[in-house]
Amino acid sequence: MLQRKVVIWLIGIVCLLGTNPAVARYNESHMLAKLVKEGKLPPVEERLPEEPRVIEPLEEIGQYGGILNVADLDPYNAIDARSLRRHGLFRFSEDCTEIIPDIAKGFEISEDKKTFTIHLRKGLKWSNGVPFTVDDILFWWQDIVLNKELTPIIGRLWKPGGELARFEKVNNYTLRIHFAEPYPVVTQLGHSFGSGQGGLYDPKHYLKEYHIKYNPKANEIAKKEGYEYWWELFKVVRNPGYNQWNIDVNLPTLDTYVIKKIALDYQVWERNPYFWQVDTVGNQLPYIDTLIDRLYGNQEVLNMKVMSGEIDIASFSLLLSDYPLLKESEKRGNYRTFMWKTAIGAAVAFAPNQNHRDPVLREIMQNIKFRQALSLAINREEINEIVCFGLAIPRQATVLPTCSFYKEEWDRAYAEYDPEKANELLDKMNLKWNKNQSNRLRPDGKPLSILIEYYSGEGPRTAICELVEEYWEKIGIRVALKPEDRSFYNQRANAGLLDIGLWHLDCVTELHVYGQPHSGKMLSFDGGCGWAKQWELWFNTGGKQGKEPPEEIKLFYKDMEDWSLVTTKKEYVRLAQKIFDFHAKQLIYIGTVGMAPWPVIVKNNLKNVPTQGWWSWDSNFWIAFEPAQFFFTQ
Amino acid sequence: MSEDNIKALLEIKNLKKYFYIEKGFWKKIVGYIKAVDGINLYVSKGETLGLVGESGCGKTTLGRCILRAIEPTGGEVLFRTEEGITVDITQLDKEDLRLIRKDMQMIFQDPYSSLDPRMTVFDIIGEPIVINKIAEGKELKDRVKDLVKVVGLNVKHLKRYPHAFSGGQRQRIGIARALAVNPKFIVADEPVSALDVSVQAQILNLMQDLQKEFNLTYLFISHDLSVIEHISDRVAVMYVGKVVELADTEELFFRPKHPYTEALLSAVPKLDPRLRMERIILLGEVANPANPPPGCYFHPRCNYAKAICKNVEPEWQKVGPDHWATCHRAGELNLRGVT
Amino acid sequence: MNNNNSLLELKNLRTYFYLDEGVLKAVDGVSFKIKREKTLGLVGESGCGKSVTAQSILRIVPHPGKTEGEILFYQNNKKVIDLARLDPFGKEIRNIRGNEITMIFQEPMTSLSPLHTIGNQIMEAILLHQKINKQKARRLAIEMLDKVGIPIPSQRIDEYPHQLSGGLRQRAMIAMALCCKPNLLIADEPTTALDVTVQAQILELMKDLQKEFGMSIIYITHNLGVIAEITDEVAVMYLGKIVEYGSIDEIFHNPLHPYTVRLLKSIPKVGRKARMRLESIKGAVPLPLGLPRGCRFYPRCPQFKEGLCNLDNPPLVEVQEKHKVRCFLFG
Amino acid sequence: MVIVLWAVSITAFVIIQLPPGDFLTSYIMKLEASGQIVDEAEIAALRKQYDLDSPIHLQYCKWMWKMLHGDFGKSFEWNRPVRDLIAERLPLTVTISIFTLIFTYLLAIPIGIYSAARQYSIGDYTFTVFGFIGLATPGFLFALILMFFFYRYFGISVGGLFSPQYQLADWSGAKFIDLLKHLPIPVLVIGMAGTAGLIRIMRGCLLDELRKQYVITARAKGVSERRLLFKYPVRVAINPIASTIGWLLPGIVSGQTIVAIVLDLPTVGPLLFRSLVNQDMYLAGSSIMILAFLTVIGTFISDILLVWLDPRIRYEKQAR
Amino acid sequence: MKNKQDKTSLEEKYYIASQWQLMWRKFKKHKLAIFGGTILSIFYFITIFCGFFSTQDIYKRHTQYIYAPPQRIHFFDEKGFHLRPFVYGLKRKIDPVTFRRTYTEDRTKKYPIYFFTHGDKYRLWNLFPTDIHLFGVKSGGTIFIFGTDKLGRDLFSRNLHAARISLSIGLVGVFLSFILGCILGGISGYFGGTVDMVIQRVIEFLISIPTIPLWMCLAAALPPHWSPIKVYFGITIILSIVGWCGLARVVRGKLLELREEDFVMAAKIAGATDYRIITRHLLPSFLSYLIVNITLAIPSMILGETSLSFLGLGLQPPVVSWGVLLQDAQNVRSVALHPWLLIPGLFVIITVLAFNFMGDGLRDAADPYK
Repeated sequence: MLQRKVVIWLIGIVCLLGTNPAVARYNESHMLAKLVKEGKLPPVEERLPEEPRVIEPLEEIGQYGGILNVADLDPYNAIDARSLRRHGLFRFSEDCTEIIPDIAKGFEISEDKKTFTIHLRKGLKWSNGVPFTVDDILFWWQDIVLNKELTPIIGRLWKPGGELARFEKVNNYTLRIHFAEPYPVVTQLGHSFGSGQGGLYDPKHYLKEYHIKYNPKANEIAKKEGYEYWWELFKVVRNPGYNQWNIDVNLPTLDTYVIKKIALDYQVWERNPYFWQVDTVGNQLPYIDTLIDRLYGNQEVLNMKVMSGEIDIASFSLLLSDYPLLKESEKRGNYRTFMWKTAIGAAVAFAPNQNHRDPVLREIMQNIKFRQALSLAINREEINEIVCFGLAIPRQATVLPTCSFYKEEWDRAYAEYDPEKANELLDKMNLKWNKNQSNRLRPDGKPLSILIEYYSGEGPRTAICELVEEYWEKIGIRVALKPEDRSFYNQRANAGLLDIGLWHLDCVTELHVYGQPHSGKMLSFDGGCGWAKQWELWFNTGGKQGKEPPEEIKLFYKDMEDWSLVTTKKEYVRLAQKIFDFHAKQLIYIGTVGMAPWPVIVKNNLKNVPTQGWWSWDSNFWIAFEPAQFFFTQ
Repeated sequence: MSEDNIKALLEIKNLKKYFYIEKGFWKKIVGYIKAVDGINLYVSKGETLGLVGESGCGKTTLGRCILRAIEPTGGEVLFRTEEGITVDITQLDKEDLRLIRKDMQMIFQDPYSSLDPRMTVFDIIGEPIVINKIAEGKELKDRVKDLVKVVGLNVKHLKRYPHAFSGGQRQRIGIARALAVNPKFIVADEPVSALDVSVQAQILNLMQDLQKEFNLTYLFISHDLSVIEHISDRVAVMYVGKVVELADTEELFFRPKHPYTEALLSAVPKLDPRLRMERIILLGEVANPANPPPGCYFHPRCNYAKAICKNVEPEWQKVGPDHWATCHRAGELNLRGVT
Repeated sequence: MNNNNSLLELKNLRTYFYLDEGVLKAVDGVSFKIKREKTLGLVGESGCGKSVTAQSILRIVPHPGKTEGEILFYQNNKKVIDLARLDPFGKEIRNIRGNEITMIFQEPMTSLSPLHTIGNQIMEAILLHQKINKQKARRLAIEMLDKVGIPIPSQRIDEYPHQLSGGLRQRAMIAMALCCKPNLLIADEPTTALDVTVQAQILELMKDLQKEFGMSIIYITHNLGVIAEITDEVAVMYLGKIVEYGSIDEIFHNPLHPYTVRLLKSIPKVGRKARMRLESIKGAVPLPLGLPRGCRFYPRCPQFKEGLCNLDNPPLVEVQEKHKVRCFLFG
Repeated sequence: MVIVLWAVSITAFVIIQLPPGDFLTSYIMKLEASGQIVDEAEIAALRKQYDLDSPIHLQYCKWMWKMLHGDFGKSFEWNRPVRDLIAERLPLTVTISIFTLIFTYLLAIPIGIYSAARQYSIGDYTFTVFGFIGLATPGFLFALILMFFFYRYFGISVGGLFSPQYQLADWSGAKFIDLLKHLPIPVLVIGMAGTAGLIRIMRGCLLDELRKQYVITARAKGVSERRLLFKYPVRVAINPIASTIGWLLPGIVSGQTIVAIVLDLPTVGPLLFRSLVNQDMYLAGSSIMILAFLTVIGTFISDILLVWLDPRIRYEKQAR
Repeated sequence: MKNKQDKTSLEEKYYIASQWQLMWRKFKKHKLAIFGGTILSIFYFITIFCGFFSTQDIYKRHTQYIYAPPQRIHFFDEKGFHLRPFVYGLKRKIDPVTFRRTYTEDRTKKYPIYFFTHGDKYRLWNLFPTDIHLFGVKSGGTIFIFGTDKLGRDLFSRNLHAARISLSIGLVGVFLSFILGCILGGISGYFGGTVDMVIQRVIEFLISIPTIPLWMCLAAALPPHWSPIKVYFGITIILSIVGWCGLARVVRGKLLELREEDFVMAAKIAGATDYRIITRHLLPSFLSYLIVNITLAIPSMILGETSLSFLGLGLQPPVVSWGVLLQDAQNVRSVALHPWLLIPGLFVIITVLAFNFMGDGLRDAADPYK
């Protein structure tokens, strides 16, 4: 055993000595080397681009080989496996403050924020060896986005100020995108989802076959496959990557791994021979040859598999509440357990419905004192203690401290536990107690009661709600809880029928907090809570429908609009602070605890995985930690 | 038959009851069992008509059809009421049927299943009285007590449930129930065949006593020829849904006209070891009513069968005074009766 | 009365059932002898213990029942076996059952397994007791079926019981009982469930077969007519005891015990003057559970003598040769 | 039978239509949850593609029409023909079902026989109590506890039917043995309730049969007690039980879904459940149809089996 | 002589014993059934007074005692035996690595248990406000006989309150099944013909639909804005829709059998109307069978509720039922670290077992005339 280790180390040293990027000599996995020898694959130098992306290994230069076993629970949310292999033209830094070029070599945003230039790597190839060029991006834009059948209506992201963006091919490796107005939100493109396959580019050479524009017989092919129209099949083949389980096995990719086999309960991925990353000594990445993603039917089986060491790396499908169990089973499962921070502003945020149908309740909800009282009545420390092992941060619902415009006071706004003050505020609102001092009364004499409808999945909502129910009952508000099915909750929220909306507050990092109208929860009138659907309608219809909001809300809306068009950093910070000051004062969202920790499981022999990090969708989970450089010590 | 019509309390004309054989999901009728196949009979007031036959010959079905306890398939059952009106029972509606049933009752074979185990003796006997609103309150009590005395049971036992009684006693309860509505006509369906020999005599005696006391008319159904002979004034012999012979008891037992009757009489074991005699042993067994042989149903077992018997169904014919038989050769044969 | 002529002798046979409610004395001190090639009739009303007596002989009394006394079986090789001492589940008794002593039952439908062909069931009996192969057993079974008068036996042998009529089923039962040529056939109400015409057939058959096989028969029935028809000797049972025992002629023409007398009088007879009043026995047969002291019949007896009948159990006295009575009237 | 199936097909269709929203709504929610951007336009296109815009009765007719032609449609979620998906799951489902059946019968019948033959013995009481406990324990709880128990004390990770190294492998002897190793727990859990019930039925039937006259006949023939028990009453008592195989099979396939979910077995049940949750219309509908069809067919098979096993019924039908 | 008189009066008692008295006689002999019946009566009795028997308010949290294990009741301490039982205080320790809370007995703190103590206020049968509990400890101490849950709520009290819903859901559900089954089965069996065929087909159809999809569809059909009470009734209806088929078949079969009995014929001949025959003769005759069937159907309802809760289709948290309590327990974490969360499962098992035992006894006693 020892001998073997020594030998491997020696090989490692030899590799180190022999691979100098300056010499442009690259190393490859034994698996690929074999294929090259057999003549089935061109040599590694030919497969890599002129300037491969060089990744500095976190701890040490890795070793090739091994199978990475990953577990997921849902083909749509096969996040662990997906973020371990997916790439975009760009990605966000771990804390979502920067955009880092990934597939692309780099980008520029013009001074006026109207032009976005992307530089691609020369010689970068698809997983089948076909070169990747600007044409692939243009194919996506012209033949998919601009195709009426594939995209009947183009999303707002590509129409700042209502005018469609313009794509300009400078050369095979340079692309310019022009917008009609200053458009800083374009940084959203830096997210690896948005700039990944299906998000900004598609393999033209492969998909051409299925596109009517390039292949007049496309309709016939579709019919043969059991579809009516070519675009139906085209969509299936193209697979923008939502559902990991219906990927076309032959679809070329730029990702780390290429799909080899799909069964109902597992997938096998193998290394992309044309993968374009190398480590500092010129080893072509990834180190690990194979990735197997297993789909488990339920959380408990997945936990058991993790605990018995059958899973090499896991996080997305784990639960904080299972941490003690996972930690205790470390030895048996031969893994390490880390606690990472999440980029969630509030595990549960409440949004009192400002446009409630009941005028009496609406007036109460719109009263800022009422929202302040609700917030003050919540014992955040206790929630933290009970639900998050005291590891989260009791805070108001606001952006993360990593944001450049962050103010600490937002965190603390009405976030202390002060039921007396809350009662005082309610007393001031003239919400009187009933005879036996058990409940406050509304001005119309009815008991003041709130129904909390909520979707019971995603995080510890039920536990927090049960606690909040009690806190609020203490200040005389009768609370009823009603867990609901997700789709039903969304229907109710969308229709603005809730008394008080409830969702977790995500999209609160620098690069995410603004941008896409849908994701920036704090900048919307919905945010999964439907807290001001009438106002939203008023804005959306230009005042034709819905209810006219008060002046301050109009101002708030204008600030948000303005913020998405700023061109200078100073203006950017000023407006952002104005917006979140407003939030902190108005308490549109009432937070509980935020940045709760997240368990991460890494097998002991899996190296180059950081022990501390941000576990968040915003930075696309694993991708921020360069999973291609993870490796197994042999 | 016509001359007797005047005194007949009950007359059955061409009565039929077919059971359908259904098959498959759609209950398609694939055939039928002619349990009662065109029977003509009459019962005079005050007499006992014995109905005898082997198992499956349709005698119980006939008894039930008469009371319309089961719906006959065809034919008429004419009953003369107290007022002298003759009604066809098969044509009555529910209400009238209920009224007429006061005059017609039934005694069942099985003394166990014929009494509701969940009712007291009082309730069982009182039920017909209550239903027909004959009496209530104290009058009801008195009446039930009287009935109980009449059938020879202890008045003290009225609160008991049937499970407290032996077979004979139960049969007495059954008889008391039948008598409760003052019927004129009673169908006794094998009332003694489930009883022990020593008890059987008690019940037979009781029935005879009651007949005298209340001027009852019985249709007495039994497979036991000795019991039939003992109790009946006239006897009808049934074979596979048809009456094959009908005559006064003595006439039938001593001068049978149908070969089946002869065989039947011969087959009964005699109560005297010295009388072990040569019997007429019939071949085979009673024909299957679902699939009877052509011609005379009895011909495969008949010692006297001729060609005609195999093909032609014999007519119901008068073979003597008050003596009818269904046999082609009834006139010519000289059959052996009881010796 | 020499032993050579006897086949089976019961001495003070007692079969009690130990129930929760008390001890049910189904058979309480029964003694009788069966001679070779003769027929003994065991007659009585329901609950008199006649069937249990038969079951006791074969030691197949159902669960809570216990058999005591002596059942001496004189085998052909002059060996005497006390069946009462054998283990009811043992090999010895099993070798006798179905071989030397066989039994037929009342209900021919339920007595045959519905799921096996009659051939299978007959052959089973043959194969159990005779060392022959299956083909031979089958031939033997067909032969037997032929003997009991089943038409086309080679076909019928493969039919199931429900395909046969009641009479044929009983014939098959008889074939099964006779296939090993038993010395003793116990017939427990074999014709009760049958129609009179069929009953006559079966009785005739049994008489013929007895002659042919030279076996003894214990014929159990409640029907005195049948008894008169077929038996040589009769034992009248009442509540677990034999009350009268004698030759067939004696019993029918000179009955002594009040019970026998009354029983015979209570039965309507064919050919008598009709509509005569029958004599009956008052009351009903009680359950043999917690019986009163004294003669078992006294509560129903018209000749009951206070202070005698209700105190002591009368002994079985031989009043005449071949005629015994259990009554104080004949002490 | 056809009518029942037709009624089931309508119900199946209604069942999958009844929950609020449709596949697309839950699909979009999922995408949003995982951070995808779905705009109205795409939704509209998808609606059209999945044919969710046409009236329900038309959707139903289309579905039926296709099904009658052997086309069960395509699963929205897996984007594969429903037929393939079910075909992928069916072999293992049937394997588990058969093993469960065998287990159930192997355990229940001898115990039932023992309990009946030794009625009111200590053994009888023990089995009775254990049987009832099996009947009384919620399957999912038992499965979970058993799973953890095996993990903790035997170090076996339960769930699924294969060890990781065999999951991807092609069929081989070793893989089959691996499968056999994984079978005990699911079979035990799934079979538990059924076994308990079966023991009761077997015992009851046998007790009835043991009192029958033909048993006495056989005894009077000199048949030994053991042979007596097995040749006659057991044979008769097994009939009603054996004939239940037909409807036990679909029962195991569909009824044990919960256990299969807990143990994460690759069977049809969890697939069906998942499709129902996601409102994967064609997959759910077809699964329901197939299960209902199995039930109807199962009942039919049971009838046939009973006829085949019991000559009484066999000839009764013929005679009629 | 006296003995004889006793005997006859005893006999007479037997002779005038009605069906129910006879059934009771037979039932009494079945020891397991009596055992089951006793357990159930105790359960139901406790359920009726669950506020009184529980030690605290079921929503009261003890933040300091999250996931506390069951506390042992002691009679002995270092000083020896005490007539008055007591519990020790709990000392909490949080593992700095695994964050697991562990509790040890604090021997320095002793809390004697008092009976009929004043504790949390509750309303008996929602009517009478009171604060008397069967037992409890003086303030400052805690008594968690079954431990606590994730919010530090007393599981003993929660289990008792859960019993109220779980035990009644079986009764209500079976009651509904009973009505449906009786009416439809009765019509089907008594009148026969086309009605019979239609009802039989409906039953066949309902039976051939797999249960889980049926449940899911019905659960989805419950209007979501319903209050927990309404949902509760909704769930019982769901369970009974599946449940009535079996009952209807029993009723029908029994009716068909009874219709052929001579005493029914006798009543008919006596001139009894259909109504009278059904109510006076048929119904009493198969009532006992129905009771047996109902007894055996209740456990499946109770199990059904837990299964529904498992699938997330049943009752939801603020309401407590055994199924809801088990939701917290159906994960590896609970089995491994907080096994006392499984106690409701034990209750389910015991209840179902008791019902089955009782049903078995009733079945044996159902027909005292055979």
